[in-house]
Amino acid sequence: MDELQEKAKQLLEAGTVQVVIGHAAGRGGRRPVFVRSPAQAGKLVHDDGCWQNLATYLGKPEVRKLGRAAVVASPPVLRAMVQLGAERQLGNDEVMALAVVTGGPVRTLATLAAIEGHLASLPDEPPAADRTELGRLAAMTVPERRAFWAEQLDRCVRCYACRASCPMCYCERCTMECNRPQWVPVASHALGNLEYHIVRAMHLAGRCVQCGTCGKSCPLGIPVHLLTLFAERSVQQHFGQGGKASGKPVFAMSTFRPEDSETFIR
Amino acid sequence: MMEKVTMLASDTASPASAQANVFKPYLMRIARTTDEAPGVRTFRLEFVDGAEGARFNFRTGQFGLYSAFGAGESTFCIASSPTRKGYIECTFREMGRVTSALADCEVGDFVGFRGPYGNTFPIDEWKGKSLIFVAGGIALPPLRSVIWNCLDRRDWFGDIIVVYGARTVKDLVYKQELEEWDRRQDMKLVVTVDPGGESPDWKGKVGFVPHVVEALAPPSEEAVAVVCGPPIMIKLSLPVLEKLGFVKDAIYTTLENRMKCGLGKCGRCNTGKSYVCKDGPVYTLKELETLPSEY
Amino acid sequence: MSPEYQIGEGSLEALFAAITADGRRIWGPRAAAGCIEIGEIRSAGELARDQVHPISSAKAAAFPRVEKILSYRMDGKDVAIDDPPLPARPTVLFGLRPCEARGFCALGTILNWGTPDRFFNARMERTTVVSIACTRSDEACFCTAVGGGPDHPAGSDLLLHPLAQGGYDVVVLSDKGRALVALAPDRFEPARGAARIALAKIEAEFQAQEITEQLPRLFDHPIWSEQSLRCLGCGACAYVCPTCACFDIQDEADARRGVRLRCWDSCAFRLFTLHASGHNPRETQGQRWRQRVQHKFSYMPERLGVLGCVGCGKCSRACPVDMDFKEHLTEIAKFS
Amino acid sequence: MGTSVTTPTPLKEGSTFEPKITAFVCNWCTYAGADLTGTSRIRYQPNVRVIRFPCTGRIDFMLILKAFAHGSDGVIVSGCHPNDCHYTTGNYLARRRWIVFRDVLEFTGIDLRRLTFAWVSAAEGAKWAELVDEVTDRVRALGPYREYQALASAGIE
Repeated sequence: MDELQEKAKQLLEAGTVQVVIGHAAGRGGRRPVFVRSPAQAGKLVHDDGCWQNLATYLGKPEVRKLGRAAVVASPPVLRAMVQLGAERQLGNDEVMALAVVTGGPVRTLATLAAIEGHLASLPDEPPAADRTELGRLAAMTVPERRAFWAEQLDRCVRCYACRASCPMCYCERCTMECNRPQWVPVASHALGNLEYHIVRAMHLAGRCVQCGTCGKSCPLGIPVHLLTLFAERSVQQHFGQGGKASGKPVFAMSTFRPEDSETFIR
Repeated sequence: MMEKVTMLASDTASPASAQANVFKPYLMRIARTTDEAPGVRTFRLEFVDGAEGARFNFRTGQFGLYSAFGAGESTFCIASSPTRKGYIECTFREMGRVTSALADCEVGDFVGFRGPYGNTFPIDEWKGKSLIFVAGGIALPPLRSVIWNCLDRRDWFGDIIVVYGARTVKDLVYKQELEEWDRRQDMKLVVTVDPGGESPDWKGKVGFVPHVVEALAPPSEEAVAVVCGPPIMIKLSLPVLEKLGFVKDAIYTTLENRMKCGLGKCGRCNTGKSYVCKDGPVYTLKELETLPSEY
Repeated sequence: MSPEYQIGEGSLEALFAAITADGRRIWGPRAAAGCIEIGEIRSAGELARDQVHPISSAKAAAFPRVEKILSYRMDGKDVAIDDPPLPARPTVLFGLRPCEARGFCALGTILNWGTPDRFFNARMERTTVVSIACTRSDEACFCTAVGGGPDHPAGSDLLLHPLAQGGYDVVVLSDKGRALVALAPDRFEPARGAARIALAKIEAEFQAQEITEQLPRLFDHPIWSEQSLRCLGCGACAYVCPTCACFDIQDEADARRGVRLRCWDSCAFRLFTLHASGHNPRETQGQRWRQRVQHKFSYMPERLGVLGCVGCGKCSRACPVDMDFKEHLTEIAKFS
Repeated sequence: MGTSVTTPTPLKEGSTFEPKITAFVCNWCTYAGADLTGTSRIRYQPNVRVIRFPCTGRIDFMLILKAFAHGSDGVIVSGCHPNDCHYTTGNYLARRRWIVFRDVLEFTGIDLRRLTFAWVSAAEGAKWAELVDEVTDRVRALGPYREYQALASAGIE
């Protein structure tokens, strides 16, 4: 039994938590699993194949019903938990984290405050492959990017796997479902898809935890995560690193500084 | 055995080019509007194409999809009686995108209607029986069609009793008809409002519908009960009726699941093996008990 | 069924050219950003053939994700309703797996239940389905458990069997298939009994009948909430499914004109059944997951006489949290 | 919101395309400024349709996209100068959103030359006229924004 399994088992045995949310082996890859007895703790795995942001489950009524949870948490999961806490979706000691980094030690963090402290030493940035891809897109001309996104978004069927897998998309009623007036077209045509993905990026700007789960969840492999990552990067570049890198959440889009600067307003 | 690709209707019948567009509504003109209660309106709709109107038939209990052009379609029952020809009526509460667009319409405006869809109240089978109608709030419209239908065939039935309740006096719909029914000697109307919902000059009863029905104790022999209302009212009324001796297949209700097509295709109203738009919306309590409680 | 023809690998390009010259568009599996999807292909070279399944569904050829079912014009208070013209563009679906082709049977049955669906039928009348028998399968496949198989003919107009020497044996299954052969008659040679590549072996781990029998008594069982605990409630499974036909109807309009659109929808969405009052008959994900299974394996067989699942496993492959349909169904079938 | 805006009469010899410009402005500064332009009898091009909001902070970024989808060839968003907001901070909050929104639009490949942000105070009648003239000329040169308008019907079968 490895360290993760051991720690999960202890938490369950002690009754500290009633469920450990982690990843287990699935068909070919990894899948989220809800371990509810010490005997099942051996199912837990953590490696690079575990890409779902498990913080997404913390708000689901079906999961909340299971009792207090500990989440097997990579850095983006921890960031999501802190941000959820800041947005009043999660209480300070409501859930625990079993903080993991591939190949590193497992740390038990019992409160959001402890998670903030832990995060302070970790960089808040997207995975290297996504940074490369963002760079590639940034180097394109505007018409090239238009063509790139037109082709990609044309394939979107609006299954909302991106939204459903995102820990920060927890709204009970999403903008997509606001229909008085019909704000964003429901239909997965070109306009509906473009507006949906722009709205998603804007609503996640300053809140995105840079896990990339939305893109990996897309059944068609559309790199929708690049949009949210880009919006997040824009926020960080214009308004500073803020507190997120230090583990403290920020509300970049609901605050301002008088000295915010730009060059485009006439 | 070879499975066929396009089975049933299209396979034996015509090519697609000869098939009608089942989503095409009739164009209707609003002939009359009535404000029933806060946010609740009744439309009287006439067919713009008189020939379509002359061909149109429906039976009590059926529903249709009403279009507000520019906003979409919404599902309501046909609230008028099939014995009243030349128009249909619907009553709706302003709730969402379509109903608020409809609420903005005035006399003379055009709306769409497609239907009638669904099954009906089997009033032919009720001949010789007494009828008690139990309705709550905005759920009087589906019963209004059948009540008028039965009143227009008054000699078919024994006693006709209507128990109707709403949260407050303001929320009672069809106030003019309630007065008319109240004046009639050949039926009995009991109107009630929830405790606290009465106005100073309220002359009707105060109390919840199930309690009123229980106190009224209508005879259940050779009688049929028709119940329609919010889920909680239905839930509490059914045991009362059973206690009074109504058997499960003499108690009728209508379901109001969300629908988009009305044709059994879009999948929304599917509840167990039943499609409310095709097999319903009218169910007996006996039938209802065979369905999962997904309504 | 014995093959009438065989077609050489080298003749595919000419066949594609003949199809295109006839004014038909060709849809089939093609490579796209990190996956194989169904889309328009212009040459045989673009046709992807190594995958078990493309991720997206070919149903879009006859049941598009957004389709116009009505249009109207408004001028002040006046309204005029227009029937949209029937879709006219003929399509050849090339290189589907037999299970996906079979999906059109269920799809057509749902959409034509009671009243014919002219939009689906018009597209289907103009669609020719060429499927390729499976010589490979993966862990998500379970066609043999639901009455299909790697060379099941239902729903296909032509069925191709890969030959060891390259190229295909061609089984003609319908007049539409025959008409396609007639587009390039000299490219189809009489079948000579050349050695075929062996079909994929797909063990049936359950039989659909077992599920159908189990479902009524499992309705209130905790298995639904248990299996669906990790379900995120997205529509990926429904949107890649060859038989999922649930749809939404949406109007898009400005002050002068509007269209009424039929759009794909999914029973996995919370909003699918949500009433305007806020009441939701299927409030939990467990109830919605149960609906998906019950509908396909219990309600459809009883009401429509057809199973709502062809065992392609596309839903399992598309699911971001690995809701493995075969695994879940096996669990249900073996429940006692 | 509809597309029932009428095509204006061409102003210039030989030019057939006249752009439709939608301006989202705040009530307290830019709307008053545009009013001043009129009362000062300053002439400017009539291609702009002004939509008045209480504050720039109330101008949802989606409205800008809606304007393009419904036929605008160019969009102006304008309000009070920093420190002058009637509601103290609305324009500061709006500015943050504009900064990120412009970045996101550019990243998705939308032509930013069609979107102009400005501060026009109630005293700047002349600036409003200059702004509208400049935007109208630029968008006229760019031509109709068909690329975006075409999205509204693309993908419907």
